[in-house]
Amino acid sequence: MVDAPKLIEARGISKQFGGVEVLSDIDLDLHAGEIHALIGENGAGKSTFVKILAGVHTPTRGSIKMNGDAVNVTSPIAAQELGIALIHQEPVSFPDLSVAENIVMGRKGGGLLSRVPWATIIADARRYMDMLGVSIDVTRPMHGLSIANQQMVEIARALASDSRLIIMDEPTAPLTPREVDTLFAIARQLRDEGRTIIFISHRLEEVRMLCDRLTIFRDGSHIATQTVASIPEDEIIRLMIGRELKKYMRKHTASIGETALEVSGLTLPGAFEDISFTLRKGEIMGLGGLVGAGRTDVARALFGIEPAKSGKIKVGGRDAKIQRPPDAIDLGLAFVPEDRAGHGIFGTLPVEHNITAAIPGKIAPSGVISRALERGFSRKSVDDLSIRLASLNQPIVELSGGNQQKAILARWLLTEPEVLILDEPTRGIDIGVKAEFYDMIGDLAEAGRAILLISSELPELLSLCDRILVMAEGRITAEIPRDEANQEKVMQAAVPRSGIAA
Amino acid sequence: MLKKLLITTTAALALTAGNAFAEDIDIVFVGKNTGNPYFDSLTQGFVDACEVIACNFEFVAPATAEATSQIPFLEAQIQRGVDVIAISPNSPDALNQVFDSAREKGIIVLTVNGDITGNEEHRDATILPTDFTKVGADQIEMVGSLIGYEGEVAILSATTEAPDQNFWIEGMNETIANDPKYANMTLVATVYGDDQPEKSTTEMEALLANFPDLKGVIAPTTVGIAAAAQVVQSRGIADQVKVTGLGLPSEMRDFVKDGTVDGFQLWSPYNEGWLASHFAVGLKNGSMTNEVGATFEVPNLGTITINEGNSINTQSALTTFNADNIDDFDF
Amino acid sequence: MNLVRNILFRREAGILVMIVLFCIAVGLYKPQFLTGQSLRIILLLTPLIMIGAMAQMLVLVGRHVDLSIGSMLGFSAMVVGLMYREFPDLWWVIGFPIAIATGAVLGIFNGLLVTIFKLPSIIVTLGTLSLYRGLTFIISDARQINRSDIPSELKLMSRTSPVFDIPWIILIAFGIALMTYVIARHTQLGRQIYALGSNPEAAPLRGIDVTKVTLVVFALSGALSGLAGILYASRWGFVNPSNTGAGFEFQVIAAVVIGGVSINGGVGTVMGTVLGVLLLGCVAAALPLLGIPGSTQNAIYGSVILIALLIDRSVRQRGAASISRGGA
Amino acid sequence: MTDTTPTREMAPARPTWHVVLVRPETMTLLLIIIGLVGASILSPFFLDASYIMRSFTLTAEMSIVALVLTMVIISGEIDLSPAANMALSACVFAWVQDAGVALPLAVIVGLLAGLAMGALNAFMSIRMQLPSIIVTIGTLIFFRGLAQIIAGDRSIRVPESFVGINAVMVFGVPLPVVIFVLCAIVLGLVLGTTVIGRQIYQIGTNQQAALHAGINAKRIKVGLFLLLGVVSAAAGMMAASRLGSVRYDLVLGGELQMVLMAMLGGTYIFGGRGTILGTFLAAWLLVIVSTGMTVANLLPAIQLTVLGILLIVAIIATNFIYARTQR
Repeated sequence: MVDAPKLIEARGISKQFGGVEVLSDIDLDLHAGEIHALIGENGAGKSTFVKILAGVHTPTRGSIKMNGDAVNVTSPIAAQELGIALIHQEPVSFPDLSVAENIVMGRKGGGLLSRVPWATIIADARRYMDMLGVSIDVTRPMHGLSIANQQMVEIARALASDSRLIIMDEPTAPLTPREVDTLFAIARQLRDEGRTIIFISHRLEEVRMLCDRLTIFRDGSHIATQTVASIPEDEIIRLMIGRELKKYMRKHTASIGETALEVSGLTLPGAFEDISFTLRKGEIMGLGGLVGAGRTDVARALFGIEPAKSGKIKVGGRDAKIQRPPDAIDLGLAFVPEDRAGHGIFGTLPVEHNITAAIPGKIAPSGVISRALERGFSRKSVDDLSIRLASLNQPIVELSGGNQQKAILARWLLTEPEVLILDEPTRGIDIGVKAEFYDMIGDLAEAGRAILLISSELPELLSLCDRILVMAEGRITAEIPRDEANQEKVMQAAVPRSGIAA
Repeated sequence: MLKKLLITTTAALALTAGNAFAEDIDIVFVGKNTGNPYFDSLTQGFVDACEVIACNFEFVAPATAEATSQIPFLEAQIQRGVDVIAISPNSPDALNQVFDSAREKGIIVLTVNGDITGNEEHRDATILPTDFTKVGADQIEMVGSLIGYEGEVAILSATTEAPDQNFWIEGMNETIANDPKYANMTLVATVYGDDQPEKSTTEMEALLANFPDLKGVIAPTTVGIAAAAQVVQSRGIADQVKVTGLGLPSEMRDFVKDGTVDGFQLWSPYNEGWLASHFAVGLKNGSMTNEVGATFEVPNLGTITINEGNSINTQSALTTFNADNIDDFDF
Repeated sequence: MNLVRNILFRREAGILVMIVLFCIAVGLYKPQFLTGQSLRIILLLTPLIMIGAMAQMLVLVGRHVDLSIGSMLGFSAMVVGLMYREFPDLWWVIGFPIAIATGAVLGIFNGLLVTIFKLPSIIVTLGTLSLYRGLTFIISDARQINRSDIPSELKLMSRTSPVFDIPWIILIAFGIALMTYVIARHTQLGRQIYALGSNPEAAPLRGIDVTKVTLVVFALSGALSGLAGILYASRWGFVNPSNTGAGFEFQVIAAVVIGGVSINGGVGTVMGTVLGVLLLGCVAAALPLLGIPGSTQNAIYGSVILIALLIDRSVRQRGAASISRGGA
Repeated sequence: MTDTTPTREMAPARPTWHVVLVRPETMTLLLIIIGLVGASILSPFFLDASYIMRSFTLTAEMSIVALVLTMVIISGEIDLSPAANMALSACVFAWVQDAGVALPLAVIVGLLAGLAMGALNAFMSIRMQLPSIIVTIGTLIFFRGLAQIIAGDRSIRVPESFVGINAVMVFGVPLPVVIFVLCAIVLGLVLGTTVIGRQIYQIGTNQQAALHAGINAKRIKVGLFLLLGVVSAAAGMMAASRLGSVRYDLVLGGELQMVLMAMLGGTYIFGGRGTILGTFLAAWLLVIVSTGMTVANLLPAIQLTVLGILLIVAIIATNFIYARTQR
C-alpha cells in the first residue's frame, strides 16, 4: 500500500493568527484508503491544519492538491462539495431537527420551494445508519442524543455527501470503551471502502491499534511521518517534544512558606475526580496535561465558577466553602482565565476600568469611585507591568494580546491574592512578552504568593515550577518534583493510558 | 393621497398666519379620535357655518380615544390663543385642570355631543344633539313600533362608563317600567360592546344565544347598531329580531336597503356643528349671553333656549331614518 | 423512547384536552355554548388570528418576532378600502392580490432592516408598528372606509360559501394553515427556517442563505397580514385607520405561544398553532356568554403568554441538559 | 485557542475633541437644536418656554421611568412593561384610596404593587433565564389587563388634596419637571461615579467576564428590575395627581416612547453602552418634536410616522457609531 494513489497533497501550508505564526510550511501527503493519525502537543498546529483542509480557515501561504489537481477550499460548504468532512469533538448540529434532516441539511437540493423528499431522506438515513451498524431512530430530533450517537450522525453526514476525506478531531475523548470499539470498526470499514480518515488523538495506544501512518506536529511544523508499526511510543513522545530545552533559568527559588491552599478529594462527576494537593506560599506548582484533562474545570471549581460536588478546600489552614467567585476572592484567591476575550476583558470599556474591575472596595471606599484612587492604582499597575498603551481611557480591545493579558494580571494583583491561579497565561502571546511574564511569575512567588500555573507548554512548566502535577482524563496521574522533571516524564503521565482499559 | 395631505398642511399654515390680523373668531373643535366618521359630519357643520359667519375653524383630534390623549391638543390650542374651544370629551374628569387654564385665558370652552357629567363647572356650556332626557323614551317607542309593543328586548351599549349611554339607558328602563303602553315588553339584558366591532359582535351573538325568543335590540351607539345589524343580516333572522338604535345613515344604508333594519334614529351632528359655531361667535361678540333661560336665533334651526346647567339641545326630538328618507342624508 | 418527540406530541394533545375541557365546563353552565351555531361563532372569530398566527409561527421558528403585523393589516386593509371607494367599478377580487402585495412590500422592508443593519427584529418591528400605523392615517386622510364602500360580494365571503354554507373566510384561513403546513414541512424553505431558528451560527456553515431565508420569512409575514387586512374588511365591513388591526399582534403572539411555538426558535408546529388559535377563539366566545366583562380578555392573554413561557422553559431545560457538558 | 485581536502595540489615541464630540449625546443635542428651529418655523406659537415646560409635564413621568429603563438596557436586559405598570399601580392606588384607605397608606400600596410587578419581571427573566424582551411583552399585556379588571373602563377619581402636582411651581418650573431633572442628576451620578454604575456597564459589556471578576450580575439585574417597578409605580401616581382621575388606559402605548427615548439618547440595544445624559436630552427632543407638531395642528398621523422613523434611524445610528468605534 506504499505507493497508493495520493488523495491530498498539501504543500507549504502556513497560517498566521494576529502576527503569531501558528503553522509554518507544512508538506503532507494523504493516500486514498488510509487512516492517518496527527499527533502533537496542544497548540502544535494539528487543529489549525485540519481546519484549513476543511475550509474553516484559509491558509496564509501554501497550496492543496486533491487527486492530482489543485483545489481551493474557501468554505466548509466548498469542502463538503470536494468531499472533505470535518467532525468536531462537540458535533455542530440542529438540535430541534430530526436526525435524518441533520444528515441532509444544506445539501444542494433545488430552490427554496422545491419539495422535501422525506421518503428518500429517511431511507438514506436508515441506510447509512445500517452501514455504520448503529440503531438510532432517524426520525427523532437530535435533542437528547448521546455524544457518541451525535458523532455517528456526523459520520453519516460525511457518507451522505460522499466524503472521500473524513477528519475526526479528538473523537474518542468523550466515548466509553465500547463506543470507541464501534467507532474503530466503522473507521476501518470506511478505509476499506477506499476513503481516507484523519484521526487526531493523544491516545497513543488507540493510534497504534487503528492507524496505518502517523504524522507528528511540533510548534507549528511537520516533524515526521512514519508508518505506525515502524515507530515505538517513546520515540513518538521524543519527537513530540524533541526541541532542545532552552532553559529559562529562574533567577532564584523562593523560600517555601506554610501551606496556602489545601485540596482533598475534589470531585465533579464527568469533569475530574479525587483531586488532592497542597500549595505552599512562595511555591509555583504546575498543572500539566492535554486538552480535555479537566485542568480548567479544577480551576473553575476552586474559584467558585462551577463548584465541585464533593471534596474539601482549605485556604490558609481554614476550611473554605466556595460557592461563587466573590467567596474565593474574599479568601485571597485570584484566577486569570484561559479565554481572555470571552472571560477576561470588557472589550469596549477603557483599560483603566478593566484593571480596577476586581477591587471595587479599594477604589470606592464609600461606594463612590474616587478618580484619584483609581488613577493611582491603574497608573501604578501600568508602570509595574510596563503595559504599553496610548491612554488609560483607550478601549482595552485596542491593545495587543500581550498587553491585554498584562492588564488582566494587574487586575488580580491589585486584590493582593494569597493564591494566584493562572490558566494558560502566555497562550497567543509573542515570545518577547512571554519572557516578561515568566519574570513576573518568578517575582510573585518570591514575594510569597502561592501560584498554580496551568500550562500546555512543557518548557514553561519545567523552567518555572517547583513541582508539576500531571492530569489525564480528570485524574492526577503523576506528581514530579522540579529536579526529576523532564519533558518525557510529563508527557508519559499526560498521555492517557487508560484509553482502552478504563 | 399625499396631495391631499399637503393641502391640509398648507391650509393649516395659512390659517395660523391669517389669524394674526383678521378679527374673525378662532374656533377649534377637538374630536374624540381621528378616523371617526361621526365627527366628519359634525365638523362639516362647523366649516359651513364659518363660511357664513366671521369665524376661522380648525378640527384636530388625537390618534386614539384614551382619557388623556386630548390634553396635549388642548394645551396647544391655549398656546395658539384661540377664542373658542369646542370639544367632545373622552373623559368626564381628566380634563378639568386644562379647561380651567383655558378659561383663565378668556377662552370659551364648550363641550359638544357629550358633557363632562359631575364637572359641569369646568366648562362654559354644553351643546347636546337633542334633549337627552327624551332619547330613552323615543328609542323604546321606536323598538316598540317595530315589534308590535310585546316581547323581549335587550340593549347593546358602548362602554360601561359613557355618561350619555347610561343616561339614555336609565330613560329606557323608566319608560318600560312606568309607561303602560310598553307593559308587555320586557327589558331582559344590557350588554356592553366597548364601541369595538369585534366585541359588539360577540356580545350580540351572546344575546341571541342567551335569549332565544328575543324580539328587539336597541343599540344607542353607531358601532353597536352596525355590528348588531351585521349579525342579524348574516344569520338572516331580520324578521324575528328587530335591530334599532342610534346609527349613522352612511353606515346603515345597506342594512336599511336590504330590510335587515326597518328604522333607526339619530340626530343631525351637522346641525350640532352649525349651532355651536353660531353660539360661539355670538358669545364672543356679545350678541348672545350665556345665562340659563336666555334664547337666541340660529339660521334654519329657529330659536334655541339655554336650559338648566347651561345646556343647549340642537333639536328637540330624534330624527327617524327609514327606507324612504335614508337617501336624503349624506352623513 | 424519544422523550422530546413525546413532549411535543403531548403539547398538542394537551391543548386539545384543554379546549375540550373548557368547552364542556362552559357548556354545563350555558348549554347553548355547545350548539352548531356557537361553533360557527367560534370559527368566525378565528380566521384573522389564524392567518396572523401562521405567519408569526414561521417568524418565531426563525428566532425572530414581528410586532408590526397589526399595522400592516391596517395599512393593507386601508389601501384596498380606498381602492374600492375611489374605483367602485373595479372587479372586487382585484383587492386580494393588491392587499397581499402591499403587505409583502411592508414585510420586506422589515426584513431588509433586520438583515442589512443586523438589528433585533423586535425593536425594528416596534418602530414599524408605529410607522405603518402613521402611514395608514396619512393615506386615508384619517377618514374611515364605510360599509357602503365595501363591495357586498366581499362582505358575503364572511357569511356563506357553496361549501356546506361555511363562510369563505373560514375556508381561506384553514387553507392558509394547510399551505403553511406544506411550506413548513415539505419545502426546503420551511426546513431551512427551522434550521436557522434551531442553530443560527451553524446555519451559514451548512450552506443556508440566512439573508434570503430571513427576507422571505418577513415578506410572508407581511403578505399574510395583507390577506388578513382584506378579510378584515370582509368580516367587519369597514376599515378604520386607528383601530383596524390594533392589538392584533398581542392576540396572535398569545395564540402562537400557547400553540407550543418556542421563543428560542426552531420549535413549533402548524397543528399546535391552529389549536392555540381555536382555544383563544373558544375563550373569546365564552366570555360574553358567561357575562364576564370583555375587559378581562387582556389579562387572560397576558397570563397565558407567561404560563406558556414557563412550560416552554421546563421542556427546553429537560431537553438541553442531556446534550452537552462542555469544558476543555 | 489563539485569539485574533489586532496587536498594534501603540494604537493611535483618539484626540480628545474626537472623544468629546463623536458621541451619541452630541447627536441628540444636535437634533434638539434642529427640532427647535424647525418647530418655531412650523408655528410661531411654539417658541415659548412656559408652554414647552407645560407640555413637558405631560410626559415628565414617562421620561423619569425612561431614565431607569436606560440603566436596565445598559445592563443587557430590556423591559417593555413600565407603561402598563404605571397604569396598574395608579389604578391600584386610586381603587384602594377610593375604598377608604388613608392617602399615605394608599400611596405605599401603589408602590408595593409596582415592586411586585418588578419582582415578577425579575423572577421570569433572571431566575427562570427567559429572554426579558418576550417576558415583558407578556407582563405588559398582563398588567394592562389587570388594570382593566380593577378599573373597568370607569375612571376612578383621586381626592382633591392629591391633585395638581403639575400646578406646583418651583422657581417657575413645574414640579414634575424638577423631579425629572433631579432624578436625572441622581441616576447620572449613580451610573457615572459609583461602583454599582460601573458594574452595570461591565455586566452589559460581557456578563461572563463580570462573573469571573467576582461581580454579582444576578443581584444587580434583579435590583434594576425592582427599581424600575417602584419608579414606574411612583410615576403612575404622579400622573394620577396630574390628571385628577385614573383609567386603565393611562400612558397606553407608552412603551414605544420610553424605548425611543433610550435609543435616541444613544443607548445600545445590546447593552454595555449609553448614558443618563443621552436619555435626558432625548426626552426633551421628543417633547420638542411632538409639541412642535401638535401646535402646528399637524395630523397625529404624521407624529406617529415621525416617531416610527425616529426609532429606526436612532437604532441604526447608534449601531453604526458603536460598530465603528469598536475597531
